[in-house]
Amino acid sequence: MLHEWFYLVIFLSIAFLLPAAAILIAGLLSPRKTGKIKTSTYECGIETVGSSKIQFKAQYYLFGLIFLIFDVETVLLFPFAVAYQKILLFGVIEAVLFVLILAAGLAYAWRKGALDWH
Amino acid sequence: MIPLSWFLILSAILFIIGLFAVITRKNSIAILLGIELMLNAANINIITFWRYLYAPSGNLDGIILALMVFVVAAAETAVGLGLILSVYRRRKTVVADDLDTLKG
Amino acid sequence: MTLMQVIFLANALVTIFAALMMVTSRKLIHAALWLVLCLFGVAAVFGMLEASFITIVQIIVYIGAIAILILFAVMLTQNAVDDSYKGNRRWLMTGLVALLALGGTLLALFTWPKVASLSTALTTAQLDIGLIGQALVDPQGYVIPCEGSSLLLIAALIGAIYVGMERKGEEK
Amino acid sequence: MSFVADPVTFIIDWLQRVLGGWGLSSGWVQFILFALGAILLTVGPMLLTVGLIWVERKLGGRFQDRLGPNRVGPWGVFQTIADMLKIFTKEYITPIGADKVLYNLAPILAVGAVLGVWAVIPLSSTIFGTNINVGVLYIMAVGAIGELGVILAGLGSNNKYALLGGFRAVAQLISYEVPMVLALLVPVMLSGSMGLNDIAGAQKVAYVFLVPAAALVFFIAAIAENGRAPFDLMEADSEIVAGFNIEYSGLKFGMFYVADFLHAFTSALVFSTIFLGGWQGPGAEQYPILGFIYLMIKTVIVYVFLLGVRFTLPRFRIDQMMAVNWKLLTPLAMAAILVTAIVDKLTPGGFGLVRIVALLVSNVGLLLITNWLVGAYVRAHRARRQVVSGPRTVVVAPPKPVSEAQEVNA
Repeated sequence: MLHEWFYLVIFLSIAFLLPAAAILIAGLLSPRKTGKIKTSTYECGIETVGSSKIQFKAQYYLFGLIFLIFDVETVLLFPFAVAYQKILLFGVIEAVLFVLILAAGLAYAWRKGALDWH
Repeated sequence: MIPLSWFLILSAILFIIGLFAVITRKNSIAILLGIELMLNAANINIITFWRYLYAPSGNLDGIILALMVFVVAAAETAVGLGLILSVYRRRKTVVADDLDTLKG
Repeated sequence: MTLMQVIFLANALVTIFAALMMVTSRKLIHAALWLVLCLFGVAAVFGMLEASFITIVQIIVYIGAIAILILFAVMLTQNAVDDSYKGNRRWLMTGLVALLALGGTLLALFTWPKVASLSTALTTAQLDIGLIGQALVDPQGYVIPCEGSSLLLIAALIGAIYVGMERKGEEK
Repeated sequence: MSFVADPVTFIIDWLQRVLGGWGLSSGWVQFILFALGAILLTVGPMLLTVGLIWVERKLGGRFQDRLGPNRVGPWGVFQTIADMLKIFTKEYITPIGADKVLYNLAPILAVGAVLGVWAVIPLSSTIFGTNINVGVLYIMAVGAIGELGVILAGLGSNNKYALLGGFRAVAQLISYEVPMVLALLVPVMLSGSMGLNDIAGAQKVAYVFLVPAAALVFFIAAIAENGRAPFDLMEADSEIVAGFNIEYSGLKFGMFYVADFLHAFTSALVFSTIFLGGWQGPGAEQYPILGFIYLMIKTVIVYVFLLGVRFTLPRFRIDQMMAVNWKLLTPLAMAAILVTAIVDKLTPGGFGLVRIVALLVSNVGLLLITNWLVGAYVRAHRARRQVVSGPRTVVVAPPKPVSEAQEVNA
């Protein structure tokens, strides 16, 4: 069991080191002539207006929230899906109930208008 | 193999750091971060005891309890951040100390 | 000092360093990102404990969902004042209390007889995720917490939406 | 196993014997083989991306009735290599106030996340990176790391548009991860395991024919997760300059480019592994190299179809895109789970005709009902808007004396 995860650790470390090495090599090859104008933040060529901190609307939080709840729900459903072939109809009804309860949550969000992007 | 006590020491240290964060930070989102850390430390403990004492006998209490900790942590973060945002919208502050209107 | 123990110690150091940086970093965005690194460390600890399902759930739920939600919230409230822990006069006293608590826990730890036990290897049959699935749905097993958690999730969803949505009459 | 039938396992056994002969301990031999396999499975896709970029630009040209790159080399084959050399020597311009750590970490996370998926894909019945029993969830976890890369790009580059673009992109990515994960539940249910090898192995009949509803939801969500075609709000030029990668230049921008193209091919690979039976095919067990060829054929077909969608469909507005996800794909994915769970339990097991027909009919029925519901919703929506903007009859008032006119304007 552990050697599979050991392979993943090696694989992910190489997967992250490869682009890093490429960027480093490109860093050596590329010229380095920075200038005040060149490194100013790019805003379609005109001077930046106002500070870089802008006010976000609350819908970002709402979408993140609904994603979180449904992510946790799906993760709880995966063990059921793996054991699906060995479960009787009674167990399936329980999982269907689990999904329906959270479908009611989605219906509430839809009804309250939390799903619209203003 | 790794003796059991090492995992417990690690989770104790993480829990204490989380506790330290909750007490000293003023920003309520940072307090939430501290709570997340404490929940993680508890989760390490649960899985450690499951693995060392109950896994060979095929008992699954630890895994289910860890899953419940995930569910509770997700629900707590969702509602906690919702409250912080609505407080921020009305009071324009996130610092926990300013919210003292209930004080006598 | 076998290979596993070396890996565990390295991972523990990274996790504790990330947790400390999370507590002491001034900007909140950095605190959130140090927490993400700490969560990766904890996921690696679960991996070492051969709880493969919990490792993956930790990465998906904590790093994939909760950390992103926290980053969203940090961005939504970034115009508020950035706090720092130094200004807080309770800093020193809580530090002492924390160290005392840590010492107490470790002391209790070592006087407990079962602590020094070593782990026995798990057979692949025991690691099958299907067992968890059957347990979650089996009435003699854990049906109550499973259905209970769906109720908890829907309550959290409805509550957070109700609280989080902007009311019509509110000033922007 | 002879060399012809299964070259990779043959080489692995040969290497094992050679390294064993040199007196290395078995742990080190295992480590070296793992490292070699990992290097092959990461460098390979990176080089593959060079070809993918050329194929995509050439096919794009064909779809839009133009030539596509044809200057550098025959049919423009070396165009991508020329681009690569150019971008390797471009200067890195780091904006002032950019957070060094986040700014530089973002492209690495973006590419690393896409490469991570290749670790669990079973290229043939015997060649695969690793066979962890949580393969499907691992793909979701690596997708989450990719989203983290997008957020870091937005946060790190201290630019208002990058920040806004980054967060809009992440809002899209996390929204489309919900139907994707829900749709992945169905093949796991049918095959009884989360490991991609077992899913590919269990598909005597490709799951596309058993559960087309889940396959459709997964395909659409994969396109959106990749930020392509109708869902490419991320680098939509008309929306926010260039999305989160405004401030990037040189190879850092090139890395986002590579991640984008490789992600398209990887999504096609995952789709064909889970829904088209991966390496399954006549004679795939005896000759694993045949399995690899079957997998590549299926992936190229899905990839060309993905490009077809990309070059023909116009772009969604962001609120339409969110509406499609939350009001169409997520309910459809949930319905697909419920229908498959109940229908599969009522019909006898195995790949009997009854079970296949029952599942197929139920899923196609589900798709028809959804199609009808969407039509009804759109008609109702359009009817409501029609009333508001209907042709108003303008009453021409007789010319009023001056005093009354001022009063009207007051």
